[in-house]
Formats: sequence, structure tokens, C-alpha cells
Amino acid sequence: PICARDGTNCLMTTGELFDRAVGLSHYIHTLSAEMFKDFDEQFAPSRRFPKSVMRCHTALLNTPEDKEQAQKIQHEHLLNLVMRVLRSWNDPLLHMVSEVQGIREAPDTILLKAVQVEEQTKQLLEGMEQIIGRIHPGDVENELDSLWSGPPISNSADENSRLFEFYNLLHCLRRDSHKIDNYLNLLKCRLFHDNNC
Amino acid sequence: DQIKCRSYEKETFSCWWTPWTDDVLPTNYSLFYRKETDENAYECPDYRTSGPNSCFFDKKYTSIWIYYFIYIKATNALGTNVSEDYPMDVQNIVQTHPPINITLTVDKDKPNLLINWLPPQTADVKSGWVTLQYELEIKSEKDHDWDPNSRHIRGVHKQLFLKLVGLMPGDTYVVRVRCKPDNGPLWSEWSDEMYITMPGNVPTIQKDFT
Amino acid sequence: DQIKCRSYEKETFSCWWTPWTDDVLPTNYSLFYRKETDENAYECPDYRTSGPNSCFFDKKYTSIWIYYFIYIKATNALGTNVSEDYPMDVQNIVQTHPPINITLTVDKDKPNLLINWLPPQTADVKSGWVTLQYELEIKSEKDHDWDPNSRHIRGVHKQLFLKLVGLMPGDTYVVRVRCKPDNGPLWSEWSDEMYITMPGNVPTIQKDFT
Repeated sequence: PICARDGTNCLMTTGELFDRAVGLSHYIHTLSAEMFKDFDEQFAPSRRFPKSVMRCHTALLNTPEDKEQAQKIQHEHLLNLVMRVLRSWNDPLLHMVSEVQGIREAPDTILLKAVQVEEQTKQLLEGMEQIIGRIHPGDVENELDSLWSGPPISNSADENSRLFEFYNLLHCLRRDSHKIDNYLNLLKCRLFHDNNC
Repeated sequence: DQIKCRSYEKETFSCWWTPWTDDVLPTNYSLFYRKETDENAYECPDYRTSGPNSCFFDKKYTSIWIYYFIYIKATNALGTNVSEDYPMDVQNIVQTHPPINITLTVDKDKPNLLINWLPPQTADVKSGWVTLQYELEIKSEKDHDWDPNSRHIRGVHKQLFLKLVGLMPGDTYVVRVRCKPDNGPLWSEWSDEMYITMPGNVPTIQKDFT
Repeated sequence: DQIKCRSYEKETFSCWWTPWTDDVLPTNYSLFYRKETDENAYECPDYRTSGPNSCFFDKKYTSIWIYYFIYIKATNALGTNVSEDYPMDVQNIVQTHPPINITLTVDKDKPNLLINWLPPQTADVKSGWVTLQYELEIKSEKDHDWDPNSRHIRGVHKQLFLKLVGLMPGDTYVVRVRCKPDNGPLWSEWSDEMYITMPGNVPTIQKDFT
């Protein structure tokens, strides 16, 4: 018998899927935080990137900003929000992997981690689609979020602008991966541990 | 580093500032902040809760994943001086209280030690809002310094323990534990130090290994 | 156990099969797999990378979200024989390479031994994708068998060490280490065996411990 979308006949339990999703989101955030730190240490001291003008393409998504908001939101909405944030990073991650290869003094570790984050984010998306398919069979919104309108500046822009644009992308990745990790941990404790992790 | 901020549980946070060193005249300090999502600047909501030269942001004023731009105004007879913006995201300033209830138990007939602890009560671990990672250090009471090599990290979640083996019978050991958010950079302070003397004065170890 | 699968780092995996024993006629083997969420069967993507009678699944073919059902087809002049399904979950077949860089250091004036090691390079331990647990064994060179009782389990993460106390001066000891994922059942092979002779010939242990 085939393991159906809603989870019947499946050897892999939904709780097990969720544990792996949390492990993967933690790993993606760890890599993202390391990338930001490596880049910040290399470039920020000399470039003084203006943090007040940094903007994330996912800012338009109405994601919970504190514990109460996150706990009030129904789990299917929170799951769908996680999906939208994840999907919105498809193109920016591809851009990040190609862009970092053009940044002369970028530490090698950043390219390796960017490739790893890009791959693991796709893995996480695959897992989340399975989880949502089981928890809310009819609910998997498939449309790709076009929140990211491509690199804000052309390839011919001066080096400082391109470095700032990359810095902004790393900052947003660190932030959004932290959000996803946080929401998934909350959902795991709510759905599978009766809020008693 | 004139301004320092800290959140103990990712639900509220406080900021502290150090007064300008050359305060000849009586100077009044006030803290202002702007949020990434808002043009306006606001004054500190609570100058008292976190002690002198501090500002406390309770839940209503705390948003995660949003940049705060915090600055200090120092006003005296000569005029007003404004500090640089201090950009801060609560995500990156979470530094919990240390673990609690550290208990040490000797493995009766072996030179091994079982160490248990619990997460700090202020961090909401149960709902999953905070997930913690732990680090433990041990040293012989005779040693002055903690041996960084002796540092052991345990995984996350739930009440945790670590089994240390091969300790010296008759020796007194000191143990301490600290923790940090699984997805954050800042370790808590170390917990209180717990002492234990391993039983047995005659070394029976030799027998165990042959 | 006609089919065995292994992942060294939870990112790719390989499977090996043992040919049927009664192969009188030249027999051709092929490996097929089904994913529990898909009724179609697919043939092995790469028969070469992991050596004879093997199939290698690179990252594109490796998913931690599903069970695989793997089976072998043996075809010769008489026809085709199909093995039973081998259900497999990547997380449960993670068996890393052994720890590396085992170093032994004698505590100068004590019959104690400090053992250090590092995690296998193939598993991404630093970023937490694989979290490992370690186990160490020691025996006197004179002894033929390893003493399972001497097995010491240490904590996880980072480079770790174990301090063994009360060893016999003048004796030569052999040490080996292995590791296993925190959330998986399979220990790695043992590391290379490292030898060390404890300094001093007269057993002064008694004096040290009083």
C-alpha cells in the first residue's frame, strides 16, 4: 500500500517528519548565522553598512513578531507562513550562490555554506510539503511567492553597493531562518508534545 | 559599547548605558528608540525596572525580528549630546539566566559522576519558544583554573544530564553548567558551583582495567 | 541481510547486496527502489561509485522524509528472481567514519592518561547537521581482549577528551575510539588503535592516592 498524502499507510510518522524538519531548520539557521558572521567580520568594519536602510523581501508577509502572536495563530496558518517564507527564498538563494563567487575577498566558507543552505532549504520545503499534506491535506498552496523582485541593483553597480546588497541578503536570511526555526519549534511542542517540551 | 541590551527570555528586553565620562555638570540621560518599521522615535517606556541608567521594554514594546535603533540623549546646562544609533534585533541579544537545580550523584562502585540540571525558569522551554543547549565544566578542587578542555556540551531539550567517568577516588570536584539558545550566540553566566568528593581512598581502579 | 545500506553523513547513501549463493549460470543483478509515497519503481542511479554489487544515491536521490523500499533483481538464462523489499530510512542507516586524530598524553607526575580526538571529517558536525556521541575502549597490551567494562561514553560535540586515572606505570596500553549519531543506532568502526607506555617502572600508585 502506498503511503498516502494524508499519512495513512506511512512508515514515517508525522511526528518523525516534524523532528527532522526542526533539525533541518536549526541546521539552516546555524549555517546562515555563520555566513553572516563571516561576512560581517570581513567587510563590516571597513564598510559601515547602514543598517537603518536594510529591508527584507519577506517583510510584507504578516509573520508573528512575538510569543503571544505566534501562540495565538492557528497551526495551519503558521505552517503556511513558514512555507511562504521558505518559498520566497528560492530565487534569492540561487542569486546568493552566484553572487558570492563574484565577491573577491569573500571567505571561501561563505560559498560552501550558501550552496549547503540552498540545497537544505529545498530539502526542508520537500519535508514541509509532506507535513502540511498530512496535517491539512487540501491546504498546500503551491503558488511561488514572487516577494523577491530580483537583485535591486544591476551587475554594473559599484562594489560597495553590491557588497551592501549581499550583506542585506545575509542579514535577512539569518533573520528569516531564525523565524522559521522558532515557529517550527513552537509547532512541534504544540502538536506533538502537548506544549510540554 | 556605550549601550548594551539583553533579553532573558525573548519576550522582554532591557538596555543599559554608561554615562559620558566627562560629566562635569549634572547631566540628565534619556533613551530613545526607532523601529525598522516606523519613522517615528519614541522615548523609553520604563526607566526603573532594570535599575539605574537602564530602560526596560516589556512584552507590549518587544518585537522580535525587527531592528531597533537605540540612542541616548545627554542633556545638561551646556546643551544636548546625542549618541550614535545602536542597531539591535532581539533575536541576537537573548542571553538566559543559568541552569538551575544542579545535582551530582556518584555511581556507587565506579569512579563515575552523574550530573543533572534543569533549564532556567524564566525561559519558556515547555512551549518551544526557547530551546536551549548546555555546556558543563569540571575541575578538581585543587586546580585553580577551569580546564576549557574539560568542557562538555550536551544536546538540547528537556531535563538533561551528563555522565563523567574516570574521576579520582577521594578527590573533590567542582562542577558548573551554563546554557545558550539553540539558535543564538550568547551563553548564560555559569551556574553556581557544586562540589562533590568521590568516595573511596584506596585506588581500586587498577583492578578494573586488568 | 542480503541488502545493506549505509550513509556516512546523512546527505548521500549507498546500498550493497550479496549475490545469490547458487549462481551456477552467469547472473546479472540490478537494484530497484520505490519511495513509500510513490507507486513507481526506479532503477539504481549509479552502480559504480560505491564499488561492486552496489548502488550510490547522491544528494538528489537522498530524502530524509520518506521510507525507501529496495529490492534486487537477479536475471540469468533461467529467468528473473526478485528479492524481498528492504524498507530503509536514511536517518537510521547513518554510520559515520570513525573519529580521527586520537592523541594520548601522560599526566606528567600522575599515572593518568589524557586522550583527545576529533570527529570524522566527512560528517558536518561543526554546524550541527550530525551530532555525535563517542565511546572509548582501553586495554593493557598484555591482554588479548578488549574489556567491555572499560568502555567509557563521553558527551557530544566538538573535540572531546577523556582523562583516565590510576593506570599501571611501566605498562603499555592500547586505546581506540568510535562514534555514533546522537539520534541514530549505528556505531562507526573503531578508530585506529593508539599505543602508549606509562612512564616509571615501580608502581607508585599507592603513594599518589593517599
